Amino acid sequence: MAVNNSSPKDHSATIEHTGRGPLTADELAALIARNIPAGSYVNLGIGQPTRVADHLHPSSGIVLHTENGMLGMGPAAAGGQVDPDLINAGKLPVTELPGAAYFHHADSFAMMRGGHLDVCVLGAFQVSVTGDLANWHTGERDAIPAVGGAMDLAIGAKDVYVMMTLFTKDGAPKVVPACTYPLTGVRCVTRIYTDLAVLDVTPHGLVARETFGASIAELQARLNITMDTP
Amino acid sequence: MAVNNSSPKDHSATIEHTGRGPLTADELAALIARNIPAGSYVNLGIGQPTRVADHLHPSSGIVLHTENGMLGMGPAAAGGQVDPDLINAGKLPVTELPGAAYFHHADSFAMMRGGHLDVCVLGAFQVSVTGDLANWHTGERDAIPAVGGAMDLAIGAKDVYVMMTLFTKDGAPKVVPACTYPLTGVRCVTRIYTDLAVLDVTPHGLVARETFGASIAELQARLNITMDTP
Amino acid sequence: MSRTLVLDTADEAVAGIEDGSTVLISGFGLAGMPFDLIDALIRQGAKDLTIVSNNAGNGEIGLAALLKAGRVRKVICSFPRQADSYVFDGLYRAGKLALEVVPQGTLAERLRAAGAGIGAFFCPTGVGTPLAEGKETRVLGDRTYVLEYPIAGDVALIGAFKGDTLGNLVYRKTARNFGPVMATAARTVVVQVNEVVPTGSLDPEAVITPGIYVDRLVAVPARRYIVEGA
Amino acid sequence: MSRTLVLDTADEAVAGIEDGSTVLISGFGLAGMPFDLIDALIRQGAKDLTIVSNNAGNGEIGLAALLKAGRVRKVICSFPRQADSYVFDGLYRAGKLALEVVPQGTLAERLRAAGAGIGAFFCPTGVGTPLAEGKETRVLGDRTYVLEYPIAGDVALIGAFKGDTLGNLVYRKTARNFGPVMATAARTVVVQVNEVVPTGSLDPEAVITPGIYVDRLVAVPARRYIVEGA
Repeated sequence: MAVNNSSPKDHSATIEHTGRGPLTADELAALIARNIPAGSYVNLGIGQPTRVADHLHPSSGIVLHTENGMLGMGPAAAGGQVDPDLINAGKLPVTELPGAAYFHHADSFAMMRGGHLDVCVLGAFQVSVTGDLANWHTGERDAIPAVGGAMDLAIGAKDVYVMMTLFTKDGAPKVVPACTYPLTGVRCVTRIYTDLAVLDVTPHGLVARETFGASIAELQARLNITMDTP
Repeated sequence: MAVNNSSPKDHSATIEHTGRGPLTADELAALIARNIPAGSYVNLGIGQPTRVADHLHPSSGIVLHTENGMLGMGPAAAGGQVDPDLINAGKLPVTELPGAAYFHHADSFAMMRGGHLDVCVLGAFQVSVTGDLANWHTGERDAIPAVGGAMDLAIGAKDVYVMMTLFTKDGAPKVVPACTYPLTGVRCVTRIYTDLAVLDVTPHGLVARETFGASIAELQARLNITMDTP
Repeated sequence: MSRTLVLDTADEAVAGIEDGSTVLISGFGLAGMPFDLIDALIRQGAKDLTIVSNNAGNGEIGLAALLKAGRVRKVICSFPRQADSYVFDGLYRAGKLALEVVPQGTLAERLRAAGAGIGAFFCPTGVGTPLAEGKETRVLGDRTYVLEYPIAGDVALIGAFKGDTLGNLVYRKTARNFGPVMATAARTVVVQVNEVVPTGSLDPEAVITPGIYVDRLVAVPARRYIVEGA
Repeated sequence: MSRTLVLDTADEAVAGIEDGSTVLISGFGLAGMPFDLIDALIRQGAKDLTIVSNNAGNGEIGLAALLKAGRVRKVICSFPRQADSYVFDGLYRAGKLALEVVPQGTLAERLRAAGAGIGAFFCPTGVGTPLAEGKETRVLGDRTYVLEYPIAGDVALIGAFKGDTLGNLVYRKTARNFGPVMATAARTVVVQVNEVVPTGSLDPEAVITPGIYVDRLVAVPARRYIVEGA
């Protein structure tokens, strides 16, 4: 994990790490882990966001929530640790840390909907410049719809971080003026973590905090979106 | 406890126990206790209804609910049994039976409001012929209003039994065409247990099941209310 | 004499479930799924069922087996699409199965509402998304909410850990999930546990589902099902 | 590093409570009342408070002492009238205290709604009574409901039994009452326990209030308060 801080443009403005390539998925996970305040209660969505857990230091006191009824979730279970009654939201076997607590689904989602989680980290298909999130359905007519807890997470946490690549494999922007995929939540995303940039969603539009392997100017041009600087 | 069954008028109709006096409070409590089906979950209101507990046989499997968060409430605590953390809805010290369970107030009243209790027994100032209940406020302008769990109990249990005298000390009827005191609940009472008669509230009006020390005819005249027979 | 019947076999436990019933089935993936009760339900033969469950079955066991047997008309769930949900997928694509997708927390809360006697509630989840289309909305404070209605079951089939002879239940780790809310939300609640223990042997402070909610209880051998991925 | 602060004194625990705050206070009668936190709040000096609690104080201790000190502008409760609630009675009759009476279960559910992110809910309790006057009603199915809104606190003061250093709480018997819902419903949650235990020493299956809800925790000596009657 080595973020190249060699070419910061301005200490109080966007930091452009142009002297390096885009972040790997692992580097992105580590960056997010570093940015989560110590002592936070955090839900990590299924898929990529799960990786953030690998970079959390126990000393941070960060407590993980899994919406299927647990606070104090530990790392993935292996071998003899595997207990079919102890799984995460992705239905993979996990472990329990000291100080864990179990609760039922209505209580778990009351915790989420009631705004008690500090941060959730979600994957996304698209995020709009106003923070609309599309991450549950690609809009294909024959797709089987399956939302799970995505909509609850989107509107529930105090801070909703999205973790994704900035462009699809085909090069299409995933940060867009308005989502074309079915929405998960409206104006819910507070920060967008991508391989190429970290963007804050503010009432005044997107604010670029850092870029990786690209300048703000390049990204604005590729996305055809105007960004502000901090 | 001796209910005089010597003068039943008709086995399939109202049983008029005219050869005896009105029921004492203790006899009334015993009668209610006998009529609660075995295995029922029951809430006994503050005051007179609490006496019903003294007449429940352990073999009946009746489980008592107290709205301050407990199922499996046992008899009043005495001496060294007194635990300030273990009280009933009247805030008097009680005991815990094997198989008890504790829960918080929202869960306790969800249990009640959701219709899971089989029977509650409540005191009353007035009950109307359609089952409206007035038991929380006498309507005096300078009285301090205090409802507690009365309204929740009134609308919650599957069967709401009222336990009271049929007339006030001044001789005013407590079963009335329409309540003049502020209501606790609308059309919620299913049966009225009094010293002089047991009345069912049905969609067709009051049905007298039993009378004690008075005939139906006398009671109808005193109450100025028409009753049906079973 | 408890109101809860402790039965010898899963077949007795599911007796009498009628065609056309709405059946709540606990579990998140395989954790907490009442396999033995579902297998018994397949033998029992009820058809045209509406199933309410978080997922729509895995492989060909549990809920998937019930679907495969052709007994289900409609599934209400949050996440039907899983790696091994091919039975559901096939029936759905063939038009043989209706589907209502509900956000996971809204599903839990609608079940809770049914159990708690709440007529409807304004929920912030899903506002502005396809899952809120056509639903009543209201702005309260600075937020928009959508009106959601209770989901009640005719029957609930629940997997728990231990139960006492009064029907008090405890669960195990994240297998708790939907069990406690579903136990409040159905007219007839059927529970399988790994062990029925004497009344008085569960800690009253740690009972999760009080016996008042449990109609039928059956002990079945613990089954070490296979953990799946998302 | 937990987000929950374990403090040495009740005075530190209540520091910063502002004039005009809405303060949720747990307890049913004396059971579960946070005496030491209330005494500290009196010393702290915040005034013009709105208090949400089931009762309105007993004798001259706890909530009654706070009322007597003249710090309270309004009380929201279900049952202000008790045998020894003379402090409340006097202030109320002198017009020095506003009162909102809420049915007990509705009070608990409105607190839960605040904690669970529910915007409002249709409740069957109190329909047709003076406590529903002026409120929006709706017929759903065959029943009439009244629309009830959340009650959120700026601060909650809660009495629990034990807490671990992460803030996980367990309660004791019927002293649990309003604690768990109030812990979800305030911006700052302050809890007194008889003992702070090491994280990992509470059974994760039996934690009633997970640490996510607890901001400040202080151990105080157990106090054997006197049990009162209704």
